Amino acid sequence: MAEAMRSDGIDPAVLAGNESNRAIAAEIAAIPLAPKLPRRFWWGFAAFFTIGLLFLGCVSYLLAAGIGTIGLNVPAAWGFLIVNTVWWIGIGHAGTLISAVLLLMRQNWRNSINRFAEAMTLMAVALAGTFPILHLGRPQYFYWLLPLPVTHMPWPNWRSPLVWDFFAIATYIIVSLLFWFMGLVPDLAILRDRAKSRGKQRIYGFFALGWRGSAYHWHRYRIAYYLLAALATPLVVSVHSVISLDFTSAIIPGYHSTIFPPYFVAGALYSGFAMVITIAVPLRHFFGLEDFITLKHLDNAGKVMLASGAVVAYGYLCESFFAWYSGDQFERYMMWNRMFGDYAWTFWFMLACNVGTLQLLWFKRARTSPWLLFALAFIINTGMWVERYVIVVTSLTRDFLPSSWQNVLPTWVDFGILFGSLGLFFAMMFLFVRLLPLMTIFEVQELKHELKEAQ
Amino acid sequence: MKPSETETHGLIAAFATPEALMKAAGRARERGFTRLDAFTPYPVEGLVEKLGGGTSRLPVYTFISGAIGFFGILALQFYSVLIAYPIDVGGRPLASWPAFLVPGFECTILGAAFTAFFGMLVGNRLPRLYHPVFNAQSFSFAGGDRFYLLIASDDPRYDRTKLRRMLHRLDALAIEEVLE
Amino acid sequence: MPVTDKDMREELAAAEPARFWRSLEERARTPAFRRMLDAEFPEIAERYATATDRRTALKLLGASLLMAGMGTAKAAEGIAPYVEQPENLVPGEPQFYASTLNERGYGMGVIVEAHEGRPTKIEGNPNHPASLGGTDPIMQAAAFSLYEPTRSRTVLKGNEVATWGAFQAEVAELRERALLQGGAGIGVVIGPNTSLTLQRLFSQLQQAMPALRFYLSDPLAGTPRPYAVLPHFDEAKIVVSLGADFLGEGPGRLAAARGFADSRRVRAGGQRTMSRLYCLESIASLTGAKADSHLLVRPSAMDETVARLATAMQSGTGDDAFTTALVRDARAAGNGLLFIAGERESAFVHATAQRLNQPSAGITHTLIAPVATAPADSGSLYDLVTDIGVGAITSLFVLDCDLMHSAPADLDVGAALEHVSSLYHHGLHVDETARKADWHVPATHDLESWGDLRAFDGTASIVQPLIAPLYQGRTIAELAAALTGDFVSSSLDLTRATWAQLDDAGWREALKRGVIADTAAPAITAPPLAEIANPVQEAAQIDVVLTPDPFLDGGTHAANLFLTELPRPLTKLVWGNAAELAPATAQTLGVATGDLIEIGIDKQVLALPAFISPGQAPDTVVVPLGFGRWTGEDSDTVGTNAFPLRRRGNAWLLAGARVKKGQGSGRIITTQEHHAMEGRDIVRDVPLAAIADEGPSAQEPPSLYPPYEMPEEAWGMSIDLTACIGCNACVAACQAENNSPVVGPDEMAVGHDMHWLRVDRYYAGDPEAPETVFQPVPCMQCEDAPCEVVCPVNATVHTHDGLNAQVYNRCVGTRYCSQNCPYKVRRFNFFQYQDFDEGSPLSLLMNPNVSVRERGVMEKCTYCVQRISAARIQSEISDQPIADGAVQTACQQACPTRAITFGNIKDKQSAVAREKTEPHSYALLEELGTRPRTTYLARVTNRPDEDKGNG
Amino acid sequence: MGRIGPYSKGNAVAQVFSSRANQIVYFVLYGALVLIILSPTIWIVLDRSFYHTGQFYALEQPAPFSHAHHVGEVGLDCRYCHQGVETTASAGLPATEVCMTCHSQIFSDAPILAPVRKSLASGVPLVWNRVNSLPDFVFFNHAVHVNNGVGCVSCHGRVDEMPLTWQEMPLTMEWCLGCHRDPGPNLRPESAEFSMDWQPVGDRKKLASELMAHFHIDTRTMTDCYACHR
Repeated sequence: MAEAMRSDGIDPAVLAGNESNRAIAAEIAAIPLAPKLPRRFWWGFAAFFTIGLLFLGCVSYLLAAGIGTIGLNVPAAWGFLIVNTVWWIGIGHAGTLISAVLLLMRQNWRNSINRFAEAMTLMAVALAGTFPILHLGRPQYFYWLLPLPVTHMPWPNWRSPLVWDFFAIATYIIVSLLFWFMGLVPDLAILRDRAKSRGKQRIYGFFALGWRGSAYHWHRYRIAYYLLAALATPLVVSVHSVISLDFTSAIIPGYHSTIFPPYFVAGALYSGFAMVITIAVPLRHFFGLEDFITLKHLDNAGKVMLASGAVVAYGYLCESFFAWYSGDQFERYMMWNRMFGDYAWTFWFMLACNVGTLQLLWFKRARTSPWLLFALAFIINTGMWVERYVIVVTSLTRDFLPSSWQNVLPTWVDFGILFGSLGLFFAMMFLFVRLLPLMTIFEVQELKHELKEAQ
Repeated sequence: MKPSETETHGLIAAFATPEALMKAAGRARERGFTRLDAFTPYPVEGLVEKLGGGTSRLPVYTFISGAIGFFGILALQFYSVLIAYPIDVGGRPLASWPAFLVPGFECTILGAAFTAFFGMLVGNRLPRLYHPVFNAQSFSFAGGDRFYLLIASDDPRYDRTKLRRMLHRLDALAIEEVLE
Repeated sequence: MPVTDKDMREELAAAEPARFWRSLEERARTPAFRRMLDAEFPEIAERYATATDRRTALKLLGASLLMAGMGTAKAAEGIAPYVEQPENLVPGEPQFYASTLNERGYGMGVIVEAHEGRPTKIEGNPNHPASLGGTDPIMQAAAFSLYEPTRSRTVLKGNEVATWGAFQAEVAELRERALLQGGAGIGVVIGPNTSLTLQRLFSQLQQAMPALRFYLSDPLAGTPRPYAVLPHFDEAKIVVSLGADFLGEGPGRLAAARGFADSRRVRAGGQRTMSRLYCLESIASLTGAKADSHLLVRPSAMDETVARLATAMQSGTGDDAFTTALVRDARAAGNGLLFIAGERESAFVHATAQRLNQPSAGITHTLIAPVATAPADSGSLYDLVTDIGVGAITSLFVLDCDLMHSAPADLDVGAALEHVSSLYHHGLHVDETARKADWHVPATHDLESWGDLRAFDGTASIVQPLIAPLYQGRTIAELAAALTGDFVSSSLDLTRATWAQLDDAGWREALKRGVIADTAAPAITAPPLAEIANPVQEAAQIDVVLTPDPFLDGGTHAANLFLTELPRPLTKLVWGNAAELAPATAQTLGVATGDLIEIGIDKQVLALPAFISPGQAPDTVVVPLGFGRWTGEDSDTVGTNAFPLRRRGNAWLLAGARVKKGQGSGRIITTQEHHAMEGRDIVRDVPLAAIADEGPSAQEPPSLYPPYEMPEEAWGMSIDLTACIGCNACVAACQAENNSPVVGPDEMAVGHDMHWLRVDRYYAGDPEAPETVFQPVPCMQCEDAPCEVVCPVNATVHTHDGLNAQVYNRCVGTRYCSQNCPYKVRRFNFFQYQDFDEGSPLSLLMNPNVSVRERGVMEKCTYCVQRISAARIQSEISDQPIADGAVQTACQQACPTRAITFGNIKDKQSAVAREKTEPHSYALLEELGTRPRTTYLARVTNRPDEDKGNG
Repeated sequence: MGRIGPYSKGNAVAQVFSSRANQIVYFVLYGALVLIILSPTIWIVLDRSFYHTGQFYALEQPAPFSHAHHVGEVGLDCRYCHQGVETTASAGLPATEVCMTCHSQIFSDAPILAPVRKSLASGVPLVWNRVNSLPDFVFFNHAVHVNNGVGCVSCHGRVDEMPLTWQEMPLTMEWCLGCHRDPGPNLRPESAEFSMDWQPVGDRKKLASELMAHFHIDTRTMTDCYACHR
């Protein structure tokens, strides 16, 4: 496989094989347009959807019976649901990074993976958005966080990080959606014109908005697309920073720390790319897309993980160091408790997953052997979830007054919602793969063209 | 039978490569055609300039609406804490502006993003589900390997037969009249 | 119904079960309540109509309720006015009446607050010697036990519902027969009771039926003595407790606590000396926790230790630090010496104490004749069983006590009761004894009955009803009267007759003041007791000693879940009892908290979960009594009943008990899991000697934020940790005042407790002889409150008088405020804890001035804002400023030692402002810059080893 | 005679929508746009509509009691029936006996008064339907308002002109706050507290400030949450 990056910054290794544009279009569009997909696809979907039903079940139970059904008490009034929020939002970040940041950096290798990465973002963020609402004591009133012209007059408290979250997450969902849909329009046009049945033509055609690839349209499209990318880039950094403010602006030892924003963003990319790999590896395998999602992609993703992971590890280091260096007895005790207290195993498990396994990524061998990478990604995502658990829960169980110290244990509802959300996520990914082109056809074609020119 | 010029939207020619299309477009411009359009499966650098377009105020609008988003939400926040309902919250000053910047930032992005996206649609007059070029037999977006040049029939120098000949010489793969 | 704002309607819909109601009439529209009424108010229905005295007014109220209940079909909110406006009852205005509560037979004077005739809150009666304005948790819980749902409601014949009339007929017939043989064959079992009316009736009964026999069932009785000691702490320089928990138990404890605390209230301005408390004890107690010097001895070693102490007092040289210091101080103190012997200590200890007290008699204490709690020659339970055995008793009246629960193991009361041909039971619950009975008559609650009781010092006071009996309850007096052949007199008549010497004016005065003037017992001089040489105790490897639970009183209040859920002052245990033992003892037994411990005597074996409780004597296992009592079909039994461990002769220290680790583990629920301060500056100590040297208290930390103007009062609180004895009265008062729910064991176990105010208890020093400190923690009402900043919907914000307000109807339940509260004083409704759909009478308990919170809402202490706004409204109306002391928080009012001061800190003359300028005043976690409005006065210690010049 | 190369073979005709599709789409899009812009306005209006606040809707009552008659024509003082209004939180409803003090003499057998007589005879209270109903988490106190210059009319309207009583004011938090922030204009001297037709004479502003001073009203604490919510 060609190693040297070319002077024009285009690396042939990102598009193996040598099909014509028509073949590319055919191959990618084949999946959504195929009359039927192999049975194992649907088995996969069914499996995940069943787990997804668990989510719906537990959520309904939670809403009916009350927030007391999940593992919370008074020192630790936040639990799994908040952990899930932070985790899912983090995962979302990879998609935006790939599609926006890499676009601005003209990293063409993004082209074949940005579509499903963005889809992943959307679904992750959509899920993440539900948890804070479910986590309310009276979810029916969540809209009181908005400034509304109603007769019960008090306004939202603009100083509250939760209000910031509300704005940040909402903005993030909307912008990602626009960005994703914009990228889809030309491809939908392709599907429209490739579709055989009238129905599909009309449906895809409707969403293609009558795209016909006029040069003038492309011109504006390009500008708008780059604008959105330019807007999404600071947004994606801001979102997880704002999430981290929930903690940093609190007074609790273990929350109140200035390192959080960068360290959360890095963590987000870390887990996000892990999730990209978790999805990409099976995809390229089952749909024979090795030509589009090449080892080069995996290699690059691995490198990004290595970098962001290193930052996260640095974050852990700083946190402990500052706890010790601050000389603040509460901070010190908190850190000591994290390492050797009742929840110590979570801390060490986190280190093992996020810092330990990370070391393998130094080796190209590891970065380019898909299924090993897949395994690493899985472990790292678990570790990242546990990291958030360590931050959110263990800090709370040991705060200022020993009299109120108390441990908290999750209930089956907590686990139901966590695993259910995973099921729902993958089920939605299956639907996405079935209904929409999982790569940006026109960009791949463009890439192809550029490569040809370059030769 | 031939359709009359009034019923036709224009003449469309398909080319195999972007280069061919560029060449054709350039030639058409030299000949003084003004009502030109081109259709490509993916953006082709410099094509729109060749056709004589290529300026957009979208960035300006985007910037403006971003600013509106920012100052709008800031105004709302100050109004709500200073005028509408001043409350002592945790002993913090009523106008805790540093806190207000966060929603400010988010709304900037939101406003700008909306304009960038919908501005693009409006500028391109999209959605437009029905369009004459779709009537062309040869016109298809499906393959990604066809590049079309359209000369609209309302072009002052529009002449079916001459055009056919010219496009022929530019080795168009297919030449066809597009009905309204 | 007129459509209100959409959200508010949702809110109402959601809040429906837990509605706060503006007046009882409104409350009465809910069908549930109506069902309750129909079931529970037949009495009122039948009696309502005549007369115009206050009591009838209450009946009228009841009637109007009953009727109001019928107007429920309407769509609109129905509001029913009275038919005849009862005099001195203004709808919406609370009424206050003086009454007396019965605690183990003694009178505790109270002032009861009632809303539209519903008693809702108990306060202490400042005129009453046993209260002096203070209360204890049991008194606070009285209103709860009034509405407690499992109370017995109807007269029962066997299991059939009968009527009072039928019972009277039965008694009349029995009486006819009995009179022929002078009442032979009739026995009457009573619990301790100081009521003079009862004594009058009983003596009448004895005259009428000389052969009739009385039996006293007092499972918690201590060592009998021919006198009672009334301590004067103001005179005592040195107080020595010989196993006496004078702060924690006994009918005079509130008075004692007040006197003791006042003798130790040191202020820069005023009093500069404080008494010193030496405590010799084997069971960790509130008194022990306040001791300046503390010696733990296992119960079996008590007598000899006391003996050694006595000799040391003579010789003037002690053999350990404790004794040496004590002897030295005793010399210095001269007549300012006060020895108090524990209720349940041996006769020897009492005799010794009395002898050592002789010099200071009349100075540090006075002796009075003990207040009679039963007819003179009452037999014991053992006599009863024997008498039944020989057939001397054929018909037995069990008045207001549960023999089956409190019977010792070597006494088969069950079998005995079987032999009785006709058994009559009278009590608040259909308990095990009632189930054996042929007849059961529900007892009235104190708040439903007329009567009289005497306080620890003999002062008599009237028990005055606040509401007509909810059910078919009768007082003991009415039963006794029936036996004497008086079937007509109401308990009011009977009581009035006892106090015939009072003219109507005097009677009204007695009702008004809550005490009957000049009824205190005169001082006596008791002959010295014979000091029986201390009996040789066979020293078991581990002593097992029983002790009454501080709240359940040997089972009397077993059905009162309010008390069951109240943290025990020292262990912080709720919902059950445990075998409490010191860490070292636990090690020797190889048990950890939660492991089962098996305590065996003869064939009897009892398994309880162990609970490691520092402060218990070495090699001692302490088991609280009062749990495991069954109180009716729909009640569940809490904890383990330890009475079956008892034997004749050893009621408390169980000789020959075997203790070993059992199999498995039991459930331990405690509200505080960590007992050390982890070296944090939480509870501050300052030695008496040092207090003068300290400058004025620490100034507020600097803040970046501009100060807010406080146009009105600036409310603040100061809590004196020296005065606080950790009795939990404030916690109970807070719960009763603010409609805080009882959440049940499962919720408590996962940390969902709902007590707004908690008393933190920390141990310091050697875990085998630890120092115990208490710290009440209400909301600190921080001026720069962390909780407010993070609430996204402005549900918790600051008011202009500096309160950290919590707006329940605005709260969406993010719980972020609780996260960000360094003191963790916020409580969250994880479930719908307030549920009235059962039609439970508890719905009558609610304080109408406090919102009842719905599921998913955060709640917290707001300095009893309802009381503040009441005062504010009065001042707005009268245009007079709110006077200092006009607003009392519930905790402050309840505190027996006046440890809590509350008021306007802007007014430099106010009590609280002065407290806050004390040198030893400090704020909790002040380094966080939250600027709490609640501050503490450091705990002033007076340890013997601190003596520098003073002492 | 356009040569259709082999390239376009097998392609479906790209035109999948009829020319009407555009109009439909535009109609829908513009409709949505308009709706989005209008929705806050709609909300604002609905939330304050009489339907929502329940104003001006006379409730059925067990006996058709007319304030218009008793206050307007007979001229009874408010306090004759609502005795608590000056001293307690709730103004209070008249006990049946109060009605009967007059109606045992006049209209003593009028059929419409049958329910009242029945109530007195049977002791069953009349159950009226609450007209001015506040949510249960709002604590309103009549005494403090009446004693500080807020007249009955200010909130209850001209009951002397209501045959059957209705709710005159919105009773929304917004409305309450309006007055709590600036009570001046709604104040009246003690003499006029219970007057139905009192009209301020002279300079309104001056009178307002005088009354504010007279009643020692400090608005700063009047917007504290616990003034109404406890």
